[in-house]
Amino acid sequence: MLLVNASGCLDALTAPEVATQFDAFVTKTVTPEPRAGNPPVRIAETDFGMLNAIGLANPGRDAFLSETLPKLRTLGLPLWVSVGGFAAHEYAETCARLEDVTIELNLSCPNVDEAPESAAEIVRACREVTDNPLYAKVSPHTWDMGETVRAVEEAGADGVSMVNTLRGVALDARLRTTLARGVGGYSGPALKPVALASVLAARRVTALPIVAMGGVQSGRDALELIACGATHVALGTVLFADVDAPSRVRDELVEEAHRAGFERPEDAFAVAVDSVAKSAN
Amino acid sequence: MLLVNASGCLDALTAPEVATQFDAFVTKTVTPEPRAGNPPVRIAETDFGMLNAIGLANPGRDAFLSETLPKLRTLGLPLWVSVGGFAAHEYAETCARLEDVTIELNLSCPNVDEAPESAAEIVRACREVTDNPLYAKVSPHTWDMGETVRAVEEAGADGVSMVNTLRGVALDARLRTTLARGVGGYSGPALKPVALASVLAARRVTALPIVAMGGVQSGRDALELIACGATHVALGTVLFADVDAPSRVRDELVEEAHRAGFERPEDAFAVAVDSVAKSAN
Amino acid sequence: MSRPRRERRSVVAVEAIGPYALVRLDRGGIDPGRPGQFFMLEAPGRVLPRPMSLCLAPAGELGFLLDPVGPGTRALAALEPGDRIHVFGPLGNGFRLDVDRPLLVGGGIGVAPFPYLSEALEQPPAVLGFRSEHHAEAAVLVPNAEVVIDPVLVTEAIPAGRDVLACGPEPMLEAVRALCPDAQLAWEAPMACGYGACFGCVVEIDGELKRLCVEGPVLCFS
Amino acid sequence: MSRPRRERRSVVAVEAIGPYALVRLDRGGIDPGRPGQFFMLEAPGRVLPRPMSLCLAPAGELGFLLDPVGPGTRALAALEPGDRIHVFGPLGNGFRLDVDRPLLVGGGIGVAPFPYLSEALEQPPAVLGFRSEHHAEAAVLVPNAEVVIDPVLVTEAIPAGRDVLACGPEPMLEAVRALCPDAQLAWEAPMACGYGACFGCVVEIDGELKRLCVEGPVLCFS
Ligand SMILES: Cc1cc2nc3c(=O)[nH]c(=O)nc-3n(C[C@H](O)[C@H](O)[C@H](O)COP(=O)(O)OP(=O)(O)OC[C@H]3O[C@@H](n4cnc5c(N)ncnc54)[C@H](O)[C@@H]3O)c2cc1C
Ligand SMILES: Cc1cc2nc3c(=O)[nH]c(=O)nc-3n(C[C@H](O)[C@H](O)[C@H](O)COP(=O)(O)OP(=O)(O)OC[C@H]3O[C@@H](n4cnc5c(N)ncnc54)[C@H](O)[C@@H]3O)c2cc1C
Ligand SMILES: Cc1cc2nc3c(=O)[nH]c(=O)nc-3n(C[C@H](O)[C@H](O)[C@H](O)COP(=O)(O)O)c2cc1C
Ligand SMILES: Cc1cc2nc3c(=O)[nH]c(=O)nc-3n(C[C@H](O)[C@H](O)[C@H](O)COP(=O)(O)O)c2cc1C
Ligand code: FES
Ligand code: FES
Repeated sequence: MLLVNASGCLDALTAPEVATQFDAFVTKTVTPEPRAGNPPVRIAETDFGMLNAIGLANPGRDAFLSETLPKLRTLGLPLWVSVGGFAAHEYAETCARLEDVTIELNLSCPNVDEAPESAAEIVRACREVTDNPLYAKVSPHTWDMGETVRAVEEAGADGVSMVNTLRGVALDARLRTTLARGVGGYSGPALKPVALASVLAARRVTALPIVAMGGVQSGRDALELIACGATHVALGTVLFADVDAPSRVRDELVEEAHRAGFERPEDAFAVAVDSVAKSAN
Repeated sequence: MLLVNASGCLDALTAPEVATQFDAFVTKTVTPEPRAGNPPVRIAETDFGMLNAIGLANPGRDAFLSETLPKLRTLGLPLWVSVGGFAAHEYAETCARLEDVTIELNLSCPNVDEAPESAAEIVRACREVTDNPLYAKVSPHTWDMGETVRAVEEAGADGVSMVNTLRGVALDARLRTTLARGVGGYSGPALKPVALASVLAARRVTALPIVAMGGVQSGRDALELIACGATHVALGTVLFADVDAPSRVRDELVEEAHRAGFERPEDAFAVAVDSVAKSAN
Repeated sequence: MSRPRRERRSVVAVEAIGPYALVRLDRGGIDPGRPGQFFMLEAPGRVLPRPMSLCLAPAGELGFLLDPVGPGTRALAALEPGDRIHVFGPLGNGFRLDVDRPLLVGGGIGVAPFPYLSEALEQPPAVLGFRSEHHAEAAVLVPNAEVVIDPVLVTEAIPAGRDVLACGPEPMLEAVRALCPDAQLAWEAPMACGYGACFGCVVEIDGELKRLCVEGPVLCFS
Repeated sequence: MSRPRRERRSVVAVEAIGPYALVRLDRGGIDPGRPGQFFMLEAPGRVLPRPMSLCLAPAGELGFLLDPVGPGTRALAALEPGDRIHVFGPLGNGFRLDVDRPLLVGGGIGVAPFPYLSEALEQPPAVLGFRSEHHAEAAVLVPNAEVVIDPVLVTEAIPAGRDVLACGPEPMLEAVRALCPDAQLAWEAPMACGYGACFGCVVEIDGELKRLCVEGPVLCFS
């Protein structure tokens, strides 16, 4: 079980003492060209979560490879690079230039207008050009998560990351959208039941590793994701409120596993999937 | 602006004094055959919402038409009949037998396993057999809400109902799914930002009436949906906690409109849509 | 039958009785209903209210005995005098009181409706089972009670020829039902609304899934 | 520079000052940092913490002056002595103190960092603008302050030849910047993390969108 950060929720170069609490560092999504991102206001709190419309702000592939990546290597952590783009060949071009990293394909950013090609097409194009471990990060905005996961597996993904944010809106006192862009990605505690359902649906159709995320605040939340079939767990929004979250969640995970009757957190792997299989008729 | 109940969240025959606070009564989804629904446990609370896996329990089309509908007529309220099925022709057969009601096609129940045909196919089949007002109720589990709404409009829908529940899971102390069925529909306060985003996305592509729902607890919540482009508002989960919610929300709606600087709630129609159009660049 | 009302009522007192909490609310315009009926209590900070049987109905008050087992019941047990919560009821069907030789049979927090029921039936005998001496402290609320502690079962202490009115955990109710087929049994099920709106609380009754909040919670199968 | 720490600290007192609340926490192992730096305060019941400038740093304490404008600041203003919240800081870049003829210029809740800044600069003169006499009560916290009330603007009261250190609403900062191009200005932006993790707080600096929590909040454009 690896504990990692969720893409876009930590800058390891600005906060190395937070990053090194994790088992691996996941970068913010890198696109072919540099992107300034969306104009502010980019974030808004809601009652049970938050919205972000950062808009994939990043230095672009070239600067990432020549400047950011070498600096990240000095942290001594395994690196996961989140790769984005607007066409399958764009994703593939970045993947072809990455070595010694795990790749997470961001197939599901809610904060850019262009619709990417289908998840499977992108995975297939990337698989052709890289032997690095390849994770497909999917959105909960799909009618049939099982089908989505089967498609990316068939296309050659080595694992699945789930879930990205839902689309959300918040309004200010005068009923204007708080975010300049209007719509943003909805993350945090409110997302947890959706993340659990997504992982459970994925685990029913695949044996691939799953990096699970969505609203994890505590060790109990992480354990629930494992019980639904997560192999690894990622922390996003909670990092904004608690820089000690990785260590805390790791400690709580052990306690909570005991409380639920398991010796180690890993022993709870997929037990919720089996509980449905047994009770449904 | 009509205030109605969300389908499946009120039984007007058991609680007429709640139903008559609304401007119209929306029935629980009616399917061709009688359905017992899913085995219990069917509901679970989560921290910011609830899950249900009722499973479209209903007496079936024949008993609904011969027994339930005549009793509902005696309430003196306009009636909306929620129609479900597992194939376009099933929906259409029910629609063909309905008169003097508004029809809401439930295209998005998360609690049955069979995948219905595409939303547009179902709407088209129903449009061919009825002149009654036809609303298409859609799921937030779609990558492109604008496209979904355009498709049902083109197929002949007179309006859109949104949103149905998200898929969610909750686990008990021993990490088994609380619901016997495992996955349920996630409703209540946590859903509000998703509902706002869905309505806003829909209003950008259509001028059709929209019945909006998802996490409405207060007049302010209802006003926010109107500001995102809702024509009508529906109350679901809040009815379980507050049988006086319809009257309360109606009163609060007027106050909140004033507070936000509008004379009447209707004056706030779609103002959030315009605020994005202005600030985005 | 008295119509259910929803009012915001004040907490008069919260008392510990063994591991349980007795929450006393001022009654306002709410009717206490008949023994075995229940109320939906707002649980501060939670989305849904919680079903609770009426335990005691002293003048001007409504008393609820609750077992803090989860977030909702813990929020209720943490109420303080002066706090206000919404109360909705009375709901459902209570016990029939036209019985000749009543015997109350209860287990654990299942004794909750008995103090009010005992009063209505003029203090009939009762057999109450508890997990521990600590839990058994709740027996002080029920007059004429014989107490048994695990591993002794209430079914071992039920005399023949009585009209049994029972409330407790499902295995206990099933055992009582096997022994006394015409007992009145008060069941539980997770409830969202308590008034027939959600179809969440169904249980199998006569081979069909029916709403416990409408048909019950007290059922008699014979 | 002192490293930020995150600790759970106790509320010592909450005092009303005009419409504002002065929240005093016991300091624990947290360094007060330099004037103009800020802390992320846990706002009970909210998902994200709230950025607050340090206002006062008496021995063993950290004092924050806050304007209850929304759910987070209202939750903070409602704290009671003995309550505990997480505090993370000091964060960002404060004011440079190597100035010859300092003048503090502030508006409304923008005076929050001035008591601590004034102490560090040995009580320089200050010009403070407020919306009303009630709001102006906060001026008692800043020594040597000249107070102006709307419709009079602070820019009308800034003498020439001073090194301006300013904090206040954006229109005020823009006006001060036009008048004194090399003023040090403390800006605000909605923040999720406060330590460079979210890229939410960007503002345009030298034509680029940069993180205010990392590059600021005090910026000097000249
Ligand atoms: C008609 C009726 C009357 C009741 N009267 C009382 C009473 O007088 N005093 C009292 O303490 N409790 C009573 N209950 C049970 C009480 O409503 C539940 O314990 C409570 O809703 C649990 O909420 P929670 O958030 O504390 O725990 P949850 O987290 O919801 O549940 C904690 C544990 O209790 C189980 N549980 C939850 N709800 C129910 C339920 N309705 N029935 C059975 N198991 C459940 C869960 O599976 C879990 O194991 C009654 C229930 C019903 C239906
Ligand atoms: C570095 C820094 C230091 C600060 N120091 C203080 C301080 O010492 N005392 C104090 O009272 N406030 C200070 N603020 C502002 C304070 O953080 C916000 O008022 C607070 O986060 C609002 O939270 P809320 O939930 O109460 O209101 P919200 O509902 O979040 O917002 C209420 C209103 O305030 C606006 N708003 C929200 N956040 C900000 C922000 N960061 N900047 C400008 N407008 C905002 C919203 O648009 C809305 O109009 C500071 C902000 C920053 C960035
Ligand atoms: C501020 C912010 C920025 C994000 N940026 C990215 C990103 O660049 N790439 C990506 O794949 N996901 C991004 N995400 C989504 C997260 O990786 C994660 O999937 C989501 O936030 C759910 O987890 P959480 O509830 O723990 O935050 C971002 C989320 C937030 C809150
Ligand atoms: C218990 C329950 C039963 C529901 N049954 C139906 C149904 O039969 N048909 C339907 O279209 N939607 C059904 N829904 C979805 C609601 O109509 C509504 O779309 C959803 O709950 C979101 O609104 P809310 O957050 O206000 O509850 C049901 C929801 C709940 C909670
Ligand atoms: S609890 Fe909702 S129908 Fe019984
Ligand atoms: S507040 Fe998160 S980067 Fe500045």
